[in-house]
Amino acid sequence: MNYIPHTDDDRAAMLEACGLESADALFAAIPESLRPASWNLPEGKSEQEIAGAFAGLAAAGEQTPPSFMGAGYYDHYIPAAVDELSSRSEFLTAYTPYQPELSQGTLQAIYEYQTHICRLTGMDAANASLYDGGTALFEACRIALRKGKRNRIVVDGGVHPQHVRMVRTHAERLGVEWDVLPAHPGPADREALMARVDGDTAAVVVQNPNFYGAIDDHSDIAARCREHKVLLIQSVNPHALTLLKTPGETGADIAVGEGQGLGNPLSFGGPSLGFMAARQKLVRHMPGRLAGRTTDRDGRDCFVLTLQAREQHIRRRKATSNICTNQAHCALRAHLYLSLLGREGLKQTALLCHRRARYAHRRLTAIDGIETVTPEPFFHEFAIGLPRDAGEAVEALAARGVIAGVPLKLYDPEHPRRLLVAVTEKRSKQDIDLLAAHLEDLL
Amino acid sequence: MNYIPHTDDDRAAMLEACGLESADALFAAIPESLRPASWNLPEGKSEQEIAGAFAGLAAAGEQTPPSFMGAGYYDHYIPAAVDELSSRSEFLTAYTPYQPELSQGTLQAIYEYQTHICRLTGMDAANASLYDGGTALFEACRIALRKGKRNRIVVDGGVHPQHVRMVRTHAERLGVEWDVLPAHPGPADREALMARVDGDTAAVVVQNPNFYGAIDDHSDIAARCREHKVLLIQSVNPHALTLLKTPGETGADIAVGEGQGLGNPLSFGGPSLGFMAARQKLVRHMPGRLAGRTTDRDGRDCFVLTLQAREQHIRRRKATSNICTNQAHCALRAHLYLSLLGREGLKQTALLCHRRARYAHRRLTAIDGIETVTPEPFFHEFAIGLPRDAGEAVEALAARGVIAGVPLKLYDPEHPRRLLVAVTEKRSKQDIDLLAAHLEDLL
Amino acid sequence: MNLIFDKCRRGARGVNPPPCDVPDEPAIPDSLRRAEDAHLCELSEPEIARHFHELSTRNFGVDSGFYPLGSCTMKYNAKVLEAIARRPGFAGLHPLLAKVAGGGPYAQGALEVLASLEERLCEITGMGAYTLQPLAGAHGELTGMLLVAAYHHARGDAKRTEVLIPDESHGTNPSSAATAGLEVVSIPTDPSTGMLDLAALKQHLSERTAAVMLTNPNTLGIFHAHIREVVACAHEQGALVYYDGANLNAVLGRFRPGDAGIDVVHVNLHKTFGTPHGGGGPGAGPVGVNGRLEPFLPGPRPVRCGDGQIRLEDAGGKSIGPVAPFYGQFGVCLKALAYIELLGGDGLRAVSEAAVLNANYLRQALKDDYELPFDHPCMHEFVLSASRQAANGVHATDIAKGLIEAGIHPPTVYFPLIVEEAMMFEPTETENRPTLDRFIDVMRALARRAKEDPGSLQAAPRNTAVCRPDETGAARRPDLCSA
Amino acid sequence: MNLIFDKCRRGARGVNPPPCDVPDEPAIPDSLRRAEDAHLCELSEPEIARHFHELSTRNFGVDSGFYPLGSCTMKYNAKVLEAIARRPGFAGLHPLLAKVAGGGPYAQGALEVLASLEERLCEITGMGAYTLQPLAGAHGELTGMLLVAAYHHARGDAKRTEVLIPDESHGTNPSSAATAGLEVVSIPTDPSTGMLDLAALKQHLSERTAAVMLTNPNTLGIFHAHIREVVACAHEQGALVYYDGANLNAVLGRFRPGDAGIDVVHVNLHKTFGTPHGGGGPGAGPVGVNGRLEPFLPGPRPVRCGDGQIRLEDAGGKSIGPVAPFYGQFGVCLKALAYIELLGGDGLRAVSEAAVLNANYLRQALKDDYELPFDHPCMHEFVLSASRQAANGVHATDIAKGLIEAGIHPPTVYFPLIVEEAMMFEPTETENRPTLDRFIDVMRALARRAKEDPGSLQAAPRNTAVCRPDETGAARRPDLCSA
Repeated sequence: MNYIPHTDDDRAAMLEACGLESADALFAAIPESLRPASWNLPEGKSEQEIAGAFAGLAAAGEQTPPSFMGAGYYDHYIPAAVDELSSRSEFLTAYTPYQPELSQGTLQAIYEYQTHICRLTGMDAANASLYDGGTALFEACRIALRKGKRNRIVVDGGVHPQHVRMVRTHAERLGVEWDVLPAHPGPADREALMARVDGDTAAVVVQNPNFYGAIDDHSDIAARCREHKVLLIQSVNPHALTLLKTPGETGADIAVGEGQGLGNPLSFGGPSLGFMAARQKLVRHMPGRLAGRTTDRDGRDCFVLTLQAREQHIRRRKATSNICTNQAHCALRAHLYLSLLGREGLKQTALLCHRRARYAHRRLTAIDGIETVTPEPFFHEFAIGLPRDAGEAVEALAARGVIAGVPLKLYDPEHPRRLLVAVTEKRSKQDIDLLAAHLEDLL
Repeated sequence: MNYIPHTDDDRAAMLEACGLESADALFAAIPESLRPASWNLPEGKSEQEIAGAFAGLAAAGEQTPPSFMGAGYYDHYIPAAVDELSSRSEFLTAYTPYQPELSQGTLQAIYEYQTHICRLTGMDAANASLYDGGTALFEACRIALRKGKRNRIVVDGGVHPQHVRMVRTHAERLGVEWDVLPAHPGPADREALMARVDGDTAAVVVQNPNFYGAIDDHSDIAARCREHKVLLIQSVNPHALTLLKTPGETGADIAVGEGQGLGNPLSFGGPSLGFMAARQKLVRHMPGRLAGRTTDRDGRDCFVLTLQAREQHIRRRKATSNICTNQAHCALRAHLYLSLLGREGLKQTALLCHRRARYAHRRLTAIDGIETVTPEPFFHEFAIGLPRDAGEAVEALAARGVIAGVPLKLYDPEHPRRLLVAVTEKRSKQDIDLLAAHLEDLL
Repeated sequence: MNLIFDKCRRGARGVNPPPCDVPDEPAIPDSLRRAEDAHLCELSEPEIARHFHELSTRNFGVDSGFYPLGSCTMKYNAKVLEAIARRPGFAGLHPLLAKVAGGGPYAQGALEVLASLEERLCEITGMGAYTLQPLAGAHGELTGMLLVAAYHHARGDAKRTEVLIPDESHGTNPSSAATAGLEVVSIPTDPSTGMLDLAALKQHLSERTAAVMLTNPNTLGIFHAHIREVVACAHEQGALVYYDGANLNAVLGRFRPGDAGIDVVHVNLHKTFGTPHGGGGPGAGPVGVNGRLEPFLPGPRPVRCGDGQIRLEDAGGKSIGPVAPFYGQFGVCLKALAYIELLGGDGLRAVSEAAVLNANYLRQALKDDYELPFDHPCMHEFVLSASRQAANGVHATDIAKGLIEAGIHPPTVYFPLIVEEAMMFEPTETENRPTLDRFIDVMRALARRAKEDPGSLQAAPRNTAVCRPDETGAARRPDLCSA
Repeated sequence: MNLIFDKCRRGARGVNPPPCDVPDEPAIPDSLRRAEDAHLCELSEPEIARHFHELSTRNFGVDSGFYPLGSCTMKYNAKVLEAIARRPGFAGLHPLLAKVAGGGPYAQGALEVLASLEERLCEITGMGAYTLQPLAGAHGELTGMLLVAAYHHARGDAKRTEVLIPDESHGTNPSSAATAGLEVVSIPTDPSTGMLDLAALKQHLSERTAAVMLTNPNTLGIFHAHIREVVACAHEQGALVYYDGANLNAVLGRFRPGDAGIDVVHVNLHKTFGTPHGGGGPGAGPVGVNGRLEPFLPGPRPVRCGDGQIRLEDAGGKSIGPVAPFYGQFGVCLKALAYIELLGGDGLRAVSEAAVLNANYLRQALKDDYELPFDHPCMHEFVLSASRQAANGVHATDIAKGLIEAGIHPPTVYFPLIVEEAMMFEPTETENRPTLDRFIDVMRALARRAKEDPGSLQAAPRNTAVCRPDETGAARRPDLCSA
């Protein structure tokens, strides 16, 4: 049998040592009446057969043409060293670092990851990761609900619609009063938002760049929130953070976001990486693991999981969160990615994405009938309005060898002609020219 | 610059410490007149660009249809654990294990590899690897030349023709009298061989299975060689060794062969793996590295490179061989492969190849006009005669989606219609049926 | 060792992006820009490789040695699974390709993976339908609780807000119920059997009960033989039963929660199906339900069509809504499916058999040296108590540190909470007999040392890079980020 | 640790092949079968993974730490090169595909790699043509000697059988010449300059001289500034000049052997172009020649055709014949080409600059504590002598073991042979200044310890799994295979 080391002799000797006559006796505690009603599974296969079968399943995906899909999940180049170093079995096959003596590698890497996230966001403290950007936003809202004893949450219309849906699923039974502003592509609707910040509001949620790629400065909203003791939660893009005013500078209380683009492959949407960073005052309200620096008995610097008293294995139902297993390996990859690209490399990557996106925007909006939807300045993604259904356009262009972007009707059926176009450093000028040529030809 | 850690500050400080004014001063020893006449190389590129460019070069190869090419280089399945474990950087980026305290991993692995090769071949001692099967055969011939003070070497007509060519290239200036028998697909020509074994003969070289796939028992030749103090060198296939009479049982003095099929990818013909095993009496004549077991100062079992007095860094021009860097990492992969498949797995793999080859042979020779060339018994490869040029047939079938085998005119222009067909465990019954159907259709 | 940030030198460069090939200049007004560059790492690739290499040598994984961490199922992670997940046809796939016409063909293989895994999980657990969205075990629990609440709510039975949970359960169970907005009632364990106290359960069941939530075998490694009665009682009272699949590795092909009438199940793919734990994730916690809960599942879900194609079907109006951005932890699901296909039905049964055999073999060998709070044959794990050793000043944590000194990862300690000085061992099926025998020798030697030289154990481990970090200090003055 | 064979248990299974899907039975008569199964390993995959994992922890690679092994150029091996070489379109390619009509298209990418590498190597070394066949550095030397011999032979100048080789050269130089059937004459080094003694060379040059074979910079790290004179003298006498490219990392973009009139060159791809050494191979030793030797090169060689395709051209009648089964160490060639393209012309120049800077920085810092036999600025490596320490009973090997104790790989010791107690250091360009500074501190501390506590160095290393194996015993009673 695959991966089971026992020989027949081993098995017999061990059963004997246990005083058992047969392997079935091991399951004597399970009443006969509970034996499986069915067990229709195929026979086991050889590694060669399985590797071949899955290579077959992957084959179609390997033919995917150049793609301008984004919407929160981005096709960034992953340096080979990320794969190579993160897949060392000491990292990959370890458990949550409960025993610090055997886990300094994971623990120090998490601490360094937390530091990287703090430096990107300009915040004081970050946790070891959450599942994804959406669950990170949910956990941020919970902090606000718990902290403020208020139950209204105001969400700007530029926040990722799937994140909003996820948060609402998770919070369904928590008695939250949601005030979600209508979707809109440009900067946050100041008037509407400001009007909603008052003493009953637990939090305001904004996103920068927003779902449509637009860049904003939420400092004014932060000031208003501070005035009313409302928490400002800002969802951010990690690449954009190398260029934009940080949540720290903006005055946000909690920064969250989707970190997949930091060295984690798209992988059909998972695993991805939720990150969270917050002001010092909120540290003890943060969910999830936290690695902290301390000293050992001999005075050596070392790292441990800390503030575990917040967690479910101690506090059970009173824990700040039920999150336990998180995305540690994705965080390790993100830390590797951030280290390898570094201060200059990440910024240059962000700038390249931005410049190519501007070029793409100029090329596409020059085509007759295409309208600007996301106003400048945007980061590396923008929405445009086509003269026809965007889903049909994407389908027609896929047949010609380019995935034009995300039809926004997937999120907002009221705008069937809108297309969201993301440009990463992997999409060359040539790819963009190809997209423009095909789109022009099609329309 | 890629992979150079120095900052401008580092560089300046280090130059200063060296008492130098500029980096150019580092090269003051090179006269101006010797500066390069040209240096037309492109600018450096980013990892992303290079990874993309080479992915482009690899793309064509990824479309290769199922192939029945062999001729000494075989497409066996490589378990994922071979790649994963052998690519740990402690193995991959180490040098030859000169410092045993830092190299026990490599040294023990070589010792275990040597043991595996001895057990496969039934010989007493094996070396740490040679470049490939052809150079291994050359080194085996040199042992015979050195040992016997005779200069005639008789080569059976079933020995891999490229190996024969390589040996003759290498030995061009060594005054060897070559007696190479005409190519023939079946068992060795006893009469011709026996007649050539006499007191002037240094060695007889045979191959099993031979180049055409045929299986033989060379015991009678070995007996005759022993009588005349002639060394019998047998070239063997490692998978076949799990089934066939071993060189040890046959009475050969030296066993050599190409070990690529043991967990090393085809890789367009290199790196491959030459293995060599010999009788105890020949140990001190063996070329290349040898790992030996010994004890350390505290009495612990450990491993070292041994019998280095034979080697070129000590003996210089009097060394047994000039081989220094060998194929250590390929040998590590072979050892991993042998360990993972193990006693039963390797034998079952060999049997599967053999049975599928028999099936293929039956299917193909049932086609009108196709003749048997390699007689039974064969191992996993056989030659057949087509009613037309085999090269043209391979070309026509490639267009239909199968690589039918190796046209033997590449080695023997006198037989343009012969096709050599190899069947590994990666070629399913379905692949074989496809080959048969296309070939029948074509002829 | 130094932090990576302490090694940085201003201006050192790692991996660079390609040069810019478009004419457009950046157009972000200064007012929207950050004041100064983020102080990210500044090192070359060789330096970074050394740093992470060194970090890895300060970590212990399953390939490093025996890792009998109870309730975590630290089995061998087959290398081929990683090779499969790395394939660009899976790793490079944008999730929205499956949602656009024209992009779908590229995603068919990935959708086949999702559909097949759902089918396999249904068969393995006897449930009717699955959502693969939950992103970890605890997230599965939370999703399950949301399903339970939605079910009662849809029936107009909104007063059902209590979840009954055994006191030996994982902490995530009550925490997940609370996160979902439900109230937790703790049910005691019968001290004579180590099973849920049925009488106590009955006493707490009421028209306020939304669900009973249990793990079987439980965290003591004991199988609730009366599970049908538990289910019957709950159902009789209108409550649902939730099965935490954390310990599924014990019962593959021997027991299916669906057959016992369980309503909701979550499965930890990373525990049972051989995917690596990654130092704390990603895991995956698919949730299976029977027919009456299926309408409440999150969407979209893959559906096989008549033409052999698979398409995504959006959830209906009763759905609780999405709990993940897309289809769950696809990469983990992929590895789990490949594992299931590799082992097949017989192989999965053999897994449980060997896992249970290994646990009983250890339990049998160690019960003379350590206190065994529940002396029944166990399933895939068992709990010992260091209470005898504690009398001599050697606590469970000291035994753990002694194991570290011997190159073995410790068991889970101080859990379950209902056992004093608890040590919870789960050897898994991928450990061989010589490893178990050596472990037994080490554990016996530690028991002797606890008697004869307790101080030396309190000082353990003496051969590691760090020893007994100051956890109290770490929590009192949290240092979570390097300045 | 135990041998893998000592861990085996009869009947344990690892990876299995697929089941048989064809009706045919084996047909090998018993008389041709082996008497009993080969006693190969019998273990499961998890056990094998642990074994090789543990072996790896007992090894030291470039990622583990500083590895200044002189003459070996242990630079960082970029991870992307491995990822490229693993691509199935390269790794899975059968070499004969390039030789059959219809199979060629699948091999075009691989042929492009070969053609491009030849072109790049020509430009980098200033030579006219290359063969990529030689399978290692020493194999390149042998190939070069065969070319030299064939050249003279073809001109009817068969009496030229002597090769003049400096006494500081690598042992492979004389050994390769001897393997090719040539005679070796050793030429002394000028003790005042560390360069080849030109007068001695002239004295030995004669009508019997086939070639002069030298390394530049030489193994002392000193550049033969008079190389044009050497070449002129040799050519005047009708001899050829062979350039051993082992130390090419020192002079990229600063000196090209072809410009100095060199006739034959070999390049160690694994040293200069960043491919990993693999614990002793595979390497690759392409050989470059000028026009007059090109007709003698092995074949086939890739040729660019008018249609943009590349085809293989067989060698002509003057060729020495093949030295490899196909086109050389393709996988190594592939990585070397990718490395060259990554760095580009400026990058390669920067490599040599940093390599030489690093060597001089160390040399400068260490010359007060250790004897410096040749006190000139060095190129990419330099030689110190432990002769002062030897007076106190601490030899080069003891310094080496002291470095091991400090976590640093030792230099090459006792080579070159012309320097007593030689220690040969090559830091390479991928080491940063902090690493070099720490190394300097350690070396200085070792020099102090050699004075103050020589015994402790003779006992080093005290912190490794093994210490000073009995090499004499190993050679006296060779144990090369486990019974």
